[in-house]
Amino acid sequence: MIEGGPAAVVPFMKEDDESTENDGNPAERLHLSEAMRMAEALVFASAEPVTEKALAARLPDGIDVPRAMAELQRFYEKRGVNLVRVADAWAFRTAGDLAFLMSRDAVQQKKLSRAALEVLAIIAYHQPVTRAEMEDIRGVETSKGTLDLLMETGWVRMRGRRRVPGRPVTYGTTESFLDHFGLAEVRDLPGMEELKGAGLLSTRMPSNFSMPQPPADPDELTEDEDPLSDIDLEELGLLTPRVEE
Amino acid sequence: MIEGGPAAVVPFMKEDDESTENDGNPAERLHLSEAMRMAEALVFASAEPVTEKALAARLPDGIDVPRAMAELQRFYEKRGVNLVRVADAWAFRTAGDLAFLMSRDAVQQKKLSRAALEVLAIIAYHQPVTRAEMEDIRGVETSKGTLDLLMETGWVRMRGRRRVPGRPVTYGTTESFLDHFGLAEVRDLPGMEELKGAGLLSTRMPSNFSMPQPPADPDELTEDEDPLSDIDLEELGLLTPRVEE
Amino acid sequence: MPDKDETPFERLWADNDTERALSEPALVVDVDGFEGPLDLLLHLARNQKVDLARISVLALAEQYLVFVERARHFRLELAADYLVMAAWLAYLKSKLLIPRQPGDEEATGEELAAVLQFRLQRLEAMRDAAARLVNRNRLGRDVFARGMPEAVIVEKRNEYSASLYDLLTAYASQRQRQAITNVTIAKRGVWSLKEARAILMRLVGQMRDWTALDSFLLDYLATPEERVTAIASSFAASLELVREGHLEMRQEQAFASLYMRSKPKPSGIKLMEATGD
Repeated sequence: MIEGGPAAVVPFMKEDDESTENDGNPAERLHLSEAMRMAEALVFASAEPVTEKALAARLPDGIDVPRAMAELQRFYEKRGVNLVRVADAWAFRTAGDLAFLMSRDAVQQKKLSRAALEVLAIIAYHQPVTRAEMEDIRGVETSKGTLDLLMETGWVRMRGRRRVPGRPVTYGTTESFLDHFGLAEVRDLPGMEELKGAGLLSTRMPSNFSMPQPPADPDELTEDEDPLSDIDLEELGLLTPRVEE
Repeated sequence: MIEGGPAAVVPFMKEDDESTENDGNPAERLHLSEAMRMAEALVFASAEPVTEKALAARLPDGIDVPRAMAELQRFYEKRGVNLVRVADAWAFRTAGDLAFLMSRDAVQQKKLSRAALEVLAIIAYHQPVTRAEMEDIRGVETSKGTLDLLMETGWVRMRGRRRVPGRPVTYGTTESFLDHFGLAEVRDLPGMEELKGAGLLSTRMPSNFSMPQPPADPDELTEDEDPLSDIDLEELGLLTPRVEE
Repeated sequence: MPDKDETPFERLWADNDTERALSEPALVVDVDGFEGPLDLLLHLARNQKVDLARISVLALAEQYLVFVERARHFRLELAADYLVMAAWLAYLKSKLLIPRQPGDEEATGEELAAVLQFRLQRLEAMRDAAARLVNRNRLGRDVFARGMPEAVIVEKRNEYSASLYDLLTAYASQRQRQAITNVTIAKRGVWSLKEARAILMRLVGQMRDWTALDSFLLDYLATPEERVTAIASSFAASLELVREGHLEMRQEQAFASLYMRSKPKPSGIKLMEATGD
């Protein structure tokens, strides 16, 4: 319907011309294009991710929302602003490769303590996870303020209770956690699959976990071990007395 | 550089191919495309319209900012969101013809007041609970307005009447309370130890401090409760047809 | 100070390559800098410069015990967690060094060592995961949302918003306000039954086989002045745990080591052994 030059800046129409996809029906395509414009406007207008359910309620009936969003997402892929999925919702976010440009203006965010980050990672990778399990993984009690702080940031929430005796409360991450770290879903956490495969996301030692070969003489050092001398300890700072403040 | 099908979703590149404009130098076009991506991200993320001067300061040297913006504007012309000029600055706005989509969302979400949250929590933990009992727990009287508000949210309901002199009304939570707060059942509310563990409750509570365990089945009346009769409902003004405001 | 909002600890963690500690001999290991005993062990383990799966657990246990000895020599106060770990490692060490006796029901040293290795690997994995997570492009730092949102899409029919966290905070803080707290914290010096109980549960909670833990416990957890109170409290606590069915105890003869284990699920038969006399 639209030819040549100007079409290049109206890509929905453009695709219409070139589309070799199954549903080439022009009326249908136009219908979808219009729905995509609406979805674009709705998501663009909101700073928070907009759920597909909310979109479906506002778009014309009979629109395949996931498909429309996937197409929009593809369209924005290479732009300065990307359409990203956060759980079952969609949001526009500036492109990750432009971080250098954007972070100049970023308000300095409060840093999470190392302990808080560690607890956050444990909750993210092990969810749903109880406090006792976090403690088992870290080998130390989670200090009182840590979970409180993580819940306050809105990244962590109480999910429910484990159906075991004592019914301990379980923790998990929120949608705003996914949004903050640019994840579409928990499965996308970096290294998730490998960790699972290695049995390291188990709260208990998996039976297939390799047992160390008991050395013939446990006192004998293996070839890649050096005896521990006092000098080593000093080097490690283990002999240095702590300075009293 | 990019051909055929995929180019349709990479409009900057697309334009590159088809551009019949004066400066067709590919390197220069690429440079401009990248600058447009940057401008797009900057304007998108800015809390106010961005002046061309501010853009020029952040974009690579030698970029013709007015031209880049004019091209971006043309790109967004037919989309759900338009790039508009406000004095000498640029901003994104929902396309005029889609404004109707936005007006539907004018409902402002209200935050519950602190007092209302407190009363709601007490009802959740201590249900079935009467107004006098709430007062005992909180140490201050609970206003009728707060209870009315909570009833209006649909999270709180009158359950019955306590079999004591005066037959005070007992309050409890509803199914939609559970829905809203993501709980499978009332018993999933964390107990004292868990509140302490999460840092919400001090670990130094007096030894006589206790928290009730919410009932397993909140719908079942306790043995000192009578169901609400029609006469009760009338008395409480709940059978009077609600006047539309 | 160049990195004023970075604690030494964050810096330490930021470049968590295994080389660090050895290439910086001046680094002072400060217990305050560690997130508990497992963290310290992981740090020591990395200094062995081998894959965690190939680490010498015995050497590690020894290093840890040396560390604790040193700390005590300099009268540094170590948190109970560190001492519980020391007691456990001393026990592990003895199991690794003493050949298994025929008829010995206890877990072998190698099995215990494997558990420790697993825990170290798992902790390290979570460490790395946290680092990868925090270095991702983050909203509000590297990527941004629309700066001038035009609408809030309200999806919930309810026009009031409140999160579970809001609700719990409101409840906890008002109940706290109401409960007048004039409780003063007892000074340390005496092991309370509660403390002893918590320590015992941590130490023995996972042990399904008879374990003589009392001696390790006393060696590492009690200063000479505290010995009497520590013995009394942990003994009383262990009896309480036996009564509640969490623990079983056994003693071969008077003054011999006390053996403990967490109680197996079907009870009854084993209790006979616990009598001693």
